Amino acid sequence: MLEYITSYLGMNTTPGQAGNVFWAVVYILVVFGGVSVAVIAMNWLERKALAHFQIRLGPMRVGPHGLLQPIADAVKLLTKEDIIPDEADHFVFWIAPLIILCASFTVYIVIPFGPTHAITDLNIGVLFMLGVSSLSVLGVVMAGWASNSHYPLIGSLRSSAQMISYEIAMGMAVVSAILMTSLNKSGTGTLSMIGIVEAQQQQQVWFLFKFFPLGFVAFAIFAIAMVAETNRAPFDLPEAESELTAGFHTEYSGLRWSLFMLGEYTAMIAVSSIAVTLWLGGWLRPFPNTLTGPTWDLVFSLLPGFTFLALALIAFVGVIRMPKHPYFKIQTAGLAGFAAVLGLVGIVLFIPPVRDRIQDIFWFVAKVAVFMYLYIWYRATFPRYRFDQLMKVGWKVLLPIAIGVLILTAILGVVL
Amino acid sequence: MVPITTLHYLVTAAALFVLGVIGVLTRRNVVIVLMSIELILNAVNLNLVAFSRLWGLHGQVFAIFVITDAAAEAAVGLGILIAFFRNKETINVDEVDLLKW
Amino acid sequence: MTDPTTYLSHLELGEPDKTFLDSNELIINMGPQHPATHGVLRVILKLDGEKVLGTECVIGYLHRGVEKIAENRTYTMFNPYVDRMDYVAAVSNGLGYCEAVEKLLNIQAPPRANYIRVILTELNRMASHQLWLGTHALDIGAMTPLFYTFRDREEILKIFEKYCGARLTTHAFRIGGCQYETYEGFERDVKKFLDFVPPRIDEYEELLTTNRIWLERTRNVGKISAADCKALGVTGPVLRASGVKWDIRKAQPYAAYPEFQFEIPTGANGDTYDRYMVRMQEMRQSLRIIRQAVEGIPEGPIMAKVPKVMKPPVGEVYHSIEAPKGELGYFVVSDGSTQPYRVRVRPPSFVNLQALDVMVRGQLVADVIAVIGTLDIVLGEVDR
Amino acid sequence: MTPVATTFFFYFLSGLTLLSGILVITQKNAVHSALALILGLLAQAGLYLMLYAPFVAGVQIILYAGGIMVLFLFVIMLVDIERSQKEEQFNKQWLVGILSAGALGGLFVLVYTKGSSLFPMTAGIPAESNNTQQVGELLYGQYMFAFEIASLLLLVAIIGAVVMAKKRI
Repeated sequence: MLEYITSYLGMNTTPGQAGNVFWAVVYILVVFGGVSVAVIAMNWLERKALAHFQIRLGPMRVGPHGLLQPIADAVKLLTKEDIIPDEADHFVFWIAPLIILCASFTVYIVIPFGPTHAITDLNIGVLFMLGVSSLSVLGVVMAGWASNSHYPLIGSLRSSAQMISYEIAMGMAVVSAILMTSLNKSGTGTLSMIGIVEAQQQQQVWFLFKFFPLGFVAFAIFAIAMVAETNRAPFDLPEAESELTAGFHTEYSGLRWSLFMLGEYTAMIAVSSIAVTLWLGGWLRPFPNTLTGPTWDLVFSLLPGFTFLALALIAFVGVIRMPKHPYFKIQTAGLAGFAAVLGLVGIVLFIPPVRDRIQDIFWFVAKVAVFMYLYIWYRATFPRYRFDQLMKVGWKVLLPIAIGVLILTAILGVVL
Repeated sequence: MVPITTLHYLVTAAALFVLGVIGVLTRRNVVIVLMSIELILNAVNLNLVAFSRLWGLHGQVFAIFVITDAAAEAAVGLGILIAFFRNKETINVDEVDLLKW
Repeated sequence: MTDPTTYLSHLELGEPDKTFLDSNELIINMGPQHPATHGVLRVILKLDGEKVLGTECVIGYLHRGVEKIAENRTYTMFNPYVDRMDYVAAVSNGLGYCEAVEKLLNIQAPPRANYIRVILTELNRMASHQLWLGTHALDIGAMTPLFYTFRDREEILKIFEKYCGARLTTHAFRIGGCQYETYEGFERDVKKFLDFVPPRIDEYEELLTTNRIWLERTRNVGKISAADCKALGVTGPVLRASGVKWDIRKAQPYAAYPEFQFEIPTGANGDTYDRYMVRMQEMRQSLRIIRQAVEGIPEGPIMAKVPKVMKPPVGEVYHSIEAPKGELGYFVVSDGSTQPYRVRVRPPSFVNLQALDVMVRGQLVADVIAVIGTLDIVLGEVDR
Repeated sequence: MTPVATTFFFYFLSGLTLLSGILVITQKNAVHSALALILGLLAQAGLYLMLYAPFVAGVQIILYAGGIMVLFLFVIMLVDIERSQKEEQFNKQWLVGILSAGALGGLFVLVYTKGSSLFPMTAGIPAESNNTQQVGELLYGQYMFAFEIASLLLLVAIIGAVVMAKKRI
C-alpha cells in the first residue's frame, strides 16, 4: 500500500496518467479545496476592488478590512430558508444548480498547474474542457424553466442563445491556437493541455505573440467570448439586474443561490485557465528567452516568496493604520496574524526545494489572477449590452474575425 | 469476472435501439419522438465505435458523421415542429395528418 | 384556505397566455417591485419574445392626494407639501409654488432673494441631473457612475443643509422671498463647488460619452420626434433633445433669470443619447448661471412685504417654471379665503411618462429600462 | 492511460444508458425526458472513452449534450407543455409497437448469437495517444468527400431550420 503511494513520487507524470488512484484523489481534493478558497478570496477581492473603483470602502465590518465577510455571507446563505416555489418543477429546480456546479468543477480535471501538477492529462483536453464547460448552459436553462416564472424563463432563453453563440467564436479561436501547436518538425499538433504548453516551450514563444498579431487577435476573441460564456458584465444579460430582476436565478434563495454563485466564479477561473494555457504559456515563467541564465532563474524563482512578503507588508501597513481604539483590538490582532501567516508563507517559499516545486503553480495562478482582475475591471467600467447587440457582436464580428484568423494562421503555418 | 468484450457493447446498443424504436412507435409527443430517434442514432454510434475497436478507426469517423446528421436532423425537425405548433397549436403526432396547412 | 384566485375573479383579468411563440404574446408585469422602475411604477408589457408590442403604465402607488391637501391648508402651510412631490428637486417645486402664490398676491420678491433662489434652484438642477445620470447608467448596466455622481451630489446637499437645515425636502423658500439670509461662507462654499465640479463632470463623460457599449445602448433608442413631443405635451430635456429650443427660463423668464446669460442645449435625433448629452450640457450651463449669480449677488432685503394672514384676491393664476424634468406648472385658484380653493399641479414627470409607449413600441425589453431611465421620472411627482 | 475497474464501469455506464433510455420514453414531461437523454448521452460518452475513442466522446459531449440537447430544451420551452402533459401520452398502437420492437430485439439477439464467431471478441487495443490525429487523417483523407457532403448537409439544415421557424417568409 505504502509502496503504491510512494511509487508515484518517482514518476514524472500526472497521477491520472500514472493510473495512481490514491494520488489522483489527493489531487482532486487539493484542487477542489484550492478552487473553493480561490472563489472565496475572489468574492472578497471583487467586492473590495469594485468598491475602490467606485470610491467606497466595501466590506469593513466583519474582520479586519472585511476579510471574514465571505465566511459570514456563506453562513448567512446556508442558514437561510430554502424556498422552492409551489408551482416550480421540484426535481429540476433542485438539480439545476448542481449541474452548473458539477460542470464548472469537472473542468479542473485537465487544467495543468504545472508540468505534472494536473489531475490527469487527456489527449482531448481542450475538447473536454470546452464540452464540459458548455454543459453549464443546461443548468441555466433548467433553472429558468423550472422556476415557472416569466423573468427566469426569459433569462434562461437569453443565456442559452448567448452561450451557444459565443461558444462558436470561442471554438474557432481555440482551433487557431491548436493549429499553432502543430508547427514543429513532425507537423503533429496536440489537444492535450500539457502538450499545448510544452509546444509553446518548444517553439520558444507564447502563442499570444506567435504570428503577431494573429495570436493576439485569437486571444482577444477568446477573452471576449469567455466573458460572455460566464455571464459576466458587460454580457450579463441572463441575470441583468435592472431588466430581469435576477434572470434565471430570480426564484432561488439561500443555499441554492449560493451554489449558482459558486458555479459562476468557478467557471470564471476555469475559462481563464484555458486562456492562460492556450495563449499565455500556462505555467511557464515570463521572459524565458531574453532574461536567461542562472541568475535570472534564481531571481524568477524568488518572486513567489517576494510576492507573499509584499502582501504581508501591505497587511502589516494595514495593522499600523488600524484605529487605536480598544474596540479594534481583536481586529488588529487578527490582521497582524494574517500578515504573519502571509510572511511565513513567503519565507517558506524561499526554501530551495519548495521554491522549485511551487514556481510553476505560482506563475499559472498569477496569470489567472490577472484575468480575474480584468473581470472586475470590466464590471466596473462597462454598461450592459442589449440582447440583439450581443448577438450581433457574437455572430457578425467575433465569428468572422475568428475564422479569418484561423485561415491566416493555417496559411502562415504552411508557408513559414 | 467476465472480461468485457465487444459483444457486451453490441448488446447494450441493441437494447438502446429497441428502446428508441418503442419510443418512436408509441409516444404521441413529437419532441419525445425526436428524442427517441436520437436514442436510435446513439445506439448505432455505439455499435460503430465498438466495431472500430476491431477494424480500425473507420467506425469512429462514421460515428462523427452520424452525429453531424443528428444535428441536422434535430435542427430541421424542431424547425418543422415550431412551424407546426404555430399553425395547429399542438405537438401531437396523431394530429399531424395533413400534407399541407 | 381560500383560493387566492377567487378574489381576482371579479376583476375579469384575462388568463395570460402561457406560451410565447410569436402567435401568442407574453404579458409581463414590470414593477411595482422592480429594481429599474425608479420606485413604484408598474408597466404592463406586451411582448413578442423580447420585442415590445405595447405598454400600459399603472400609476398611483404613491398617491397621497397632495392637491386635495392644499384645499385644507393655508397658503403658507401648504408650502412644505410641494417638496414631497419631486423629492429629488424639492427646491424647484418650492420655487414654482412660491412664485405662483406671489403672482396671485401681486407681490415681488426682492432681487437678493431672487438671486438666492436662482443659485439654489440651479444647484438643485445639478443634483437632480446627477441622480438621474447615476440611476440611468445603473439601469443600463454601468455601476460606477452612480457612486461618482452621488459623491458630488453630496456637496450640493451639504450646501442645502447648511442653508436651511434639510438635505432633501428643503422648504428653502417662503412666499415673498426667502426666510433665511445666506449663512456665513455661503458664497465661498458655492464657489468652491463651482471649481471642483467641472472636472467631475468630465469624469462622468469619460466613462460614458464615448463608450461603445453606451453608444450602442442609447443611440436610436427611444426615439421621439419633435411633433410627437409637442402632441404629448412633453417638456424639458426630452423635448429639447428632439430639437425644440424651448426653455421656460428663456421663454417666460422668472426669478432672476433674465439677468443671466446661458445657452439652451438641444439635440437633433431625440434619442436616448441626445437626451443624455442635453442633460450633461445643462449641468455645465447650470454652473455658468450659478457663477454669474454668485458673483453678482446684490445686497438688500430677502423678504418682500407680505401680509401675516394671506388672503389673495379672488382669481386664478397659472405659473410655470423650468424644473429639472420639464415644465412644472402650478394652477392656483383663490376664493378670497386663507386657503386655496384649488391647486392643480402640472408635473413634468407625469406628462413625460405618457411618451413611454410611443418611445418603446417595437423596441426590446432592455430599451424599456433605458427609456424609463432617460425620461427621468420621479414617482412621487407622477402620483402626487 | 489504462482504464481502471473496466467491468464495473462498463456495467455502471451501460446501465445508466439503458435506464436513461427507459426514462426518455416513459416520462410524461418532455423536459424530464430531455434530462434523462442528457444523462444517457454523457454515460455513452463514458462508454466511448472505454472503447478508446476519446475524440468521439468529446464530440458527443460538445455537440450532443451541449448543443443538440440545448436546442431540444429551447424548443420544449417554446411549445406549450402544460397542455400536452394532460393529454394521453401513448397512442393506441402501443401494444403493437412494443411487440414489433421486441421482435426486433429478438432478431438482434439471434444475429449476435449466430454471428458472434464472425468477429474476434477481444481486439488489439488501438493506441489512444494519437487517436484524434488518426481520426483527423481519415476525415480529411479517405472521407474527404463525405466530409464535404456533411458540411453541405449542415448548410441545408441551417437554411431549412431558418425558413421553417421564420414567422413570415
